[in-house]
Amino acid sequence: MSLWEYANPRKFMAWTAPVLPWAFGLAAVSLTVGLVWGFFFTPDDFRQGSTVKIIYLHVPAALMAINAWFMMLVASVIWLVRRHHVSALAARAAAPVGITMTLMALFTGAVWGSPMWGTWWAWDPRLTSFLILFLFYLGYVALWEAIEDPDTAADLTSVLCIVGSIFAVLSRYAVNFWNQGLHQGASLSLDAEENVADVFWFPLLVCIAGFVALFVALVLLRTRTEIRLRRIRALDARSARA
Amino acid sequence: MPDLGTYATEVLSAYAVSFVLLVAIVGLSWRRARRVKRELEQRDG
Amino acid sequence: MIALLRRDLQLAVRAGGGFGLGLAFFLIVIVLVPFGVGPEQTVLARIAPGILWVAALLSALLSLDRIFALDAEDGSLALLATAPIPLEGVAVVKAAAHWLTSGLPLVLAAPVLGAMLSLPPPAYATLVLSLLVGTPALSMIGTFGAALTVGLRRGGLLLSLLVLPLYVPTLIFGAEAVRRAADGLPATAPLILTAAISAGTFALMPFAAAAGLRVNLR
Amino acid sequence: MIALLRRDLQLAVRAGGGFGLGLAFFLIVIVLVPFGVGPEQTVLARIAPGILWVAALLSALLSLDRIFALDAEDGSLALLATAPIPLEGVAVVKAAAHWLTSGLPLVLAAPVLGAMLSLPPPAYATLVLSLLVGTPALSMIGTFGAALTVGLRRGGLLLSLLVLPLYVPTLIFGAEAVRRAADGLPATAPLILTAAISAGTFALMPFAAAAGLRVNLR
Amino acid sequence: MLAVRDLACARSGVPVLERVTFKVGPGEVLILRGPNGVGKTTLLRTLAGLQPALSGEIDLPDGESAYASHADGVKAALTVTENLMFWAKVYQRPFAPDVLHAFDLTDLAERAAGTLSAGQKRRLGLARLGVIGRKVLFLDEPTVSLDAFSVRMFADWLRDTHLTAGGCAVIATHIDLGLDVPELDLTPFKAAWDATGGSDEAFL
Amino acid sequence: MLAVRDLACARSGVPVLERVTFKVGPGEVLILRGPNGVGKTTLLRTLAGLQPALSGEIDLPDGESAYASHADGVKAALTVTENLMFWAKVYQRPFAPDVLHAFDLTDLAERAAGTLSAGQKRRLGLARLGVIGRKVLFLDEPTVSLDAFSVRMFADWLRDTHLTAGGCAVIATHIDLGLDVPELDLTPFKAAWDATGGSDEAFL
Ligand code: HEM
Ligand SMILES: Nc1ncnc2c1ncn2[C@@H]1O[C@H](COP(=O)(O)OP(=O)(O)OP(=O)(O)O)[C@@H](O)[C@H]1O
Ligand SMILES: Nc1ncnc2c1ncn2[C@@H]1O[C@H](COP(=O)(O)OP(=O)(O)OP(=O)(O)O)[C@@H](O)[C@H]1O
Ligand SMILES: [Mg+2]
Ligand SMILES: [Mg+2]
Repeated sequence: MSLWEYANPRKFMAWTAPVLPWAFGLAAVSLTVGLVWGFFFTPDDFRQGSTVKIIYLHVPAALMAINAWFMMLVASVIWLVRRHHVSALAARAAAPVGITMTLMALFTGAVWGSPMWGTWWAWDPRLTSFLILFLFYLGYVALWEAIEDPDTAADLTSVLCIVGSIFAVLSRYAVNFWNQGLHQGASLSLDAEENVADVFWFPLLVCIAGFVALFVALVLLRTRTEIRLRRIRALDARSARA
Repeated sequence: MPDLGTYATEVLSAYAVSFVLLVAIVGLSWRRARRVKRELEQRDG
Repeated sequence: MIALLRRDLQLAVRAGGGFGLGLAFFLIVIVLVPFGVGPEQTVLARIAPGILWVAALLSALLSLDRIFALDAEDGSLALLATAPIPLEGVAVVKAAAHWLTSGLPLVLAAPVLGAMLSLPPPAYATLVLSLLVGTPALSMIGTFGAALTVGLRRGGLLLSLLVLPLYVPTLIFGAEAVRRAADGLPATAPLILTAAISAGTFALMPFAAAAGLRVNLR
Repeated sequence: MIALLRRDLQLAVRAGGGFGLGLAFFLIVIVLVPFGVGPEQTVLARIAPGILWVAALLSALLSLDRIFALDAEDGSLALLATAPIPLEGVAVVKAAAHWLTSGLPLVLAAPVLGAMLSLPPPAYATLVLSLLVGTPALSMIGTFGAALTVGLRRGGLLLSLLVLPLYVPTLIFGAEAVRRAADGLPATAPLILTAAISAGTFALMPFAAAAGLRVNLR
Repeated sequence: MLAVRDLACARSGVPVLERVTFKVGPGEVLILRGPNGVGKTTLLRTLAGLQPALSGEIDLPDGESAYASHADGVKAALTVTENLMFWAKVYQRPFAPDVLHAFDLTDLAERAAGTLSAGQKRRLGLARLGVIGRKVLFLDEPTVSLDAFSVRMFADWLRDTHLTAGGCAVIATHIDLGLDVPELDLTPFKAAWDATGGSDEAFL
Repeated sequence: MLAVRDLACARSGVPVLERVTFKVGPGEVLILRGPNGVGKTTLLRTLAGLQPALSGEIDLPDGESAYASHADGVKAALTVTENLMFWAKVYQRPFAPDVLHAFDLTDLAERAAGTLSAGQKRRLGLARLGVIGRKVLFLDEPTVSLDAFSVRMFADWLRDTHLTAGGCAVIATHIDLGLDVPELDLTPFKAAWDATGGSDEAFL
C-alpha cells in the first residue's frame, strides 16, 4: 500500500479519528506548560521589561502563519498533480487557521511595538510582509467561498496559491529593498550567540511545539469536517437523482 | 501573578486577545465539526 | 421594497461575502499607499485623513456598476420596472443595499486602518462619524450614476468618470472634518455639511435616478 | 491572434473611448487627492511619486474585469477556446490589449499629471520610464486574476482582492524609482527590477491564466 | 380587456410598426406572428409600458399587466423557490407552492437557479407568471429552449389556469403552442419607409 | 468521421449521461433529442472538448470541429460583417461574402450587431459556421428565436452547402428542422443514480 492511500477520504477519516484526541491533548498540554512557564516563571528582560513575555505568543504564531501557507502550497501542488481530494480540502481547512495565526502575530507584534518602538504600527519590512500575507490569505479564502463547484474551486485556489507564493517571496524582497526596518533579526538560529537567553528559549520551544500540535489538530479536525460536507453533498446529489 | 510593571496592559491584552483568537478558531472549528457530523449521521440514517 | 432590499442583501452575501469585499478593497488601498509614498510616519500622518476618505470613495466606486448591471443583464430590471413598485423606491432600496454592504463595513473598520496610517488618535471619533454621515451620499450619488449608465456595457470606467466629480463636495467636507480633528480644531461645521449632503441626495437623487432608469429601459 | 488584438482594440474604441476612460480615471484620482490631503505643495511633492503609481495601479485595476467578462457572457470565450489559437495566446493578447488601452495612455499623460502634484521636474523622465516598464506587469497580472474569476459575476471586487497583493512588488519598485529620481538619487536598480517583473510575468503568467480559463470554462 | 387602436411604435427612434389594431377580451389569447425583425419585441415592450408609443391608443386596466422578455430575470445565486418568493413579495401576493407543480419544478425547488439547464431556467422564468397573478400577460417567445412536453405543460397552464380565471395574453412566438386561438401576422403593419413619428423626423 | 464509444459525461461533477455510442459519417447529421435537462448541452460541450469526458472515447479528426452554444458570441459593438471577418481571421480562412446571402444578412451587413432583433442576431451567430469552414459541427439549439422561413434557410444551408462538402453535424434541438436525418433520443442514456465517475465519488 502506497503512502498516497492515506489520502483516500475513507482511509483518512479512519486513521485520523484516533489521532485527533492525541493531537488536541498534546497541544493543550504543551501550550499550558509553555505559556504558564513563560508567563509566570521567567524573569523580565533587562531592556524590554515584562513585554518579553509576549514572545511566547508572538513568535510561535508568526512561525505558524508562514508554515500554514507553506503547507497549503504543498497541498495545492499535490492536488494539481495527483488530484487527491483530501489534500485540496486540507489546504482549504488550513487557511482560516493560518488567518488566525497571522492576526495573532500582527496583534501581539503591534502591542509589543507600542512600548518598544513607540508606535502601534510601523511600516517595517517584516510587519509589512505579514500584512501582505494576510491579504493573500483573505484572497484565497474569498476565492474558495466564491466558487460553487468544489473541484473547480480547488483547481483555481491551487493555482492562486502557487502564483501567490511566488509573489509573496518577491514582495518580501521588494519590501526589504523599500525600507530597512526596526524588527529584530532571526533569533532562533542554531548559532548560539545570536539566540535569546536560555531562560526565554526553553519555554519558547515548548510553546512552538504546542502551536504546531494545535495547528495539526485543527487542520485534521477541519479537514474531517470538509470531507463530511463533501459526503453530504455527494449523498444529496445522489438521492436527488435516485 | 507576576509583577508586570509598566507594561501590564500591553502584556495582558496581548495574552487576552491571543486567547480569544485561539478559543474562537478552536470553538468555531469544533462547533462546525459537531454540526456537520450530526447532519451526516442523520443523512446516513 | 423590503423584499427587494432583502434580496439584494441575500445576493450580496450569497455571492461570497459582498460585505467583506468592499472592506477588503478599502484595506488594500490603505496598504498600498505607504508602499508608494514610503514608510515615514510623519508624512503618513499628514496625509492620513485625505487618503482614508479617498480610499472610502474609491471602494464605494468599485462596486457601483453592480447596483443595476446584474439586474439589467438578466432582465430583472425590466421586470421590476413593470412591477407595482415605483422606480424611485427601487433606486432608494438599491442605494441602501449598497451602503449596507459597502459603506457600513468601512465605517466600522476605519479606526484600525487609521492606526495603520498613523492618524493622530484624537481624530478617530471624527473619522468614524464623518464616514457614517458621508458614505450614504456616496452610495446614493453612485446609484444615480449607475442608473445613467446601465446597459451601456462600458464597465465601471464611464460610470466612475460621471460619478467622481459629483463626489468632490462630500470628499472635501468629509476629509476636512477629519483633518481639523487631527489638528485639534473643532470639526462640527464640516461634519454638518457632510450630513447635509447625504440628506439632500437621499431626498432628491432618487427621482433623477428613476428618470435615468426609465430612459435606459426604453 | 493579431485578429483578436485588433478586435479587442476596436471594441475598446467603439465602446465609447476605451482609451480615454482609463486615463480619465487616473486623472480623477490625481485630482481627488489634493482635495482630500489639502493643497500644500511640499506635502504634495513629497507624496507625488507614490500617488501617481497608486493611481496608475487603481486605474489598471478598474478595467480588469472587462478583460474576459464580456467575452464570457456573450459566449465568445467558449468559442475562442474551441478555436485554433492556444488559450495562452489568448491570455497574452488580452493582456496586451489591456495595456494598450489602459497602460500606454497613462505613460503618455503621466508628466502632465506629475506637474499637477508638484513632482520635481528631474523625476519626469524616470516617472515615464518606470510606468512604461511597469504597467505591462500590471496588465498581465490582472489578466491572470481576471482568468481566475471569469464567470463568477462578483463584479470587480473579488478580482481586486486577488490582484492587489500581487501588485505590491511592482508598485514598490516603480514608486521607489520615481522617489529616488525626485530626491536626485540614481534610480537604475529599481527600474531594472520593475522591468524584470514585467518580463517575468509575461513569460510565466500566460500559462497560469490559461489554466484558470480552462478550469472556468469546464 | 386590452384594446389597441392604430398603434405605431419605434425601435431606437426608427418607426417599426404602424396602424396596429386589435382587441383581446378576458379569457382570450392573441398570438403575434411575423418574420424575425418585424417588430414583435418592440410591440410587446410598448404594450408593457417600457417604451412610449409613437401614436395610437392602448386601453388596458391599470396595474393588471405583466411582461416577460427574452431574458427571464432569474437570479443564479438564489434557489428556485427564493426566486419565485421574491417576485411574489414584489407583487404582494401569497406564494402558493402549487405553481412549482404546474411548471414541473418540484424536484428542482431547492436548486440554485444557476445550475439549471436552459429549459429548466426558462420554466422558472415562466413560473413567475403564475406567482404574480396578473391578468394581462405580454410574453416574448416564452417557449424558447422548452421541450415539447414543457411547451404543452405551459399551454395547459395558460388555458386551464390563467384564461379560466379571466386573464388574457399576447404572445409572440415562432412555434405552434397547440392552442386554438387567433393569430395576428404583423407583416402587413410594417412601417412604410416614409412613416412619420421617428425621432429623426424634424430633420427631414 | 465522428465516432463516440461508450461515452460518459458529467455536469459540475455529477454524471449526467453514460454509455452514449454513435457514429456520424461524412455528409451525415445526427439530431439529439431529449427533454430539458437530460444533458444535450453537456454532451455537446464534451464533444467540443470544453470539458473532459468521464470515460469513453471520442474519435474525431483533429482541428476539424467547431461548437456553437446557446449564446452566440456576437459582439454588439461590431457590425455584422466585422463580426464574421473576425472569426474568419481567427480560423485563418478567407471571408466569402456569399455567406451573408445564405443567411439573409445582406441588408444588415453594415448594421451594428447590437441593434439586431433576437432572430437576426441568431442568424449572424449561425453565419459564423459558414465562415470558419469546419467539417464537424456541434450545434446547441441553433434555431432558437428563428422564424419558420429562417429555419428552412438554415436547414437548406446545412444540406446543400455543409453536407455536400463532406461535413457532418451533431445538433441538439427541440423543434423539427425539416431534415430527414437520424435522431438520437438521449433519455435512455441518462446516467443511473448510482453511476460512477462523478467528482464526489471518493466521498461515497
Ligand atoms: C505587528 C507587528 C509585528 C509582526 C507582524 C511581527 C512578525 C514577526 C515575524 C514574522 C517573526 C518571525 C518569526 C520567525 O521567522 O522566526 C517575528 C519574530 C519576532 N518578533 Fe515580531 N513582529 C511584530 C512586532 C514585533 C515587535 C514590536 C517586537 C519587539 C519589539 C517583535 C519581536 C520579535 C521577536 C523577538 C521575534 C523573534 C525573532 C525570531 O525568532 O526571528 N516583533 N515577528
Ligand atoms: N452547475 C450545475 N450543478 C448541478 N447540476 C447542473 C449544473 N448545471 C447543469 N446541471 C444539471 O445537469 C443536467 C444537464 O444539463 P444540460 O444543460 O446538459 O441539459 P440540456 O439537455 O441541454 O437541457 P435544455 O434542453 O434545457 O438545454 C440538468 O439536469 C441540469 O439541471
Ligand atoms: N437599436 C436599434 N437600432 C436600429 N434598429 C433596431 C434596433 N434594435 C432593433 N432594431 C430593429 O428593429 C426591428 C424590430 O426588432 P424586434 O426586436 O422588435 O423584432 P422581433 O419581431 O422581436 O424579431 P425576432 O423574432 O427576431 O425577435 C428589427 O428590424 C431590428 O433590426
Ligand atoms: Mg424579439
Ligand atoms: Mg441545453
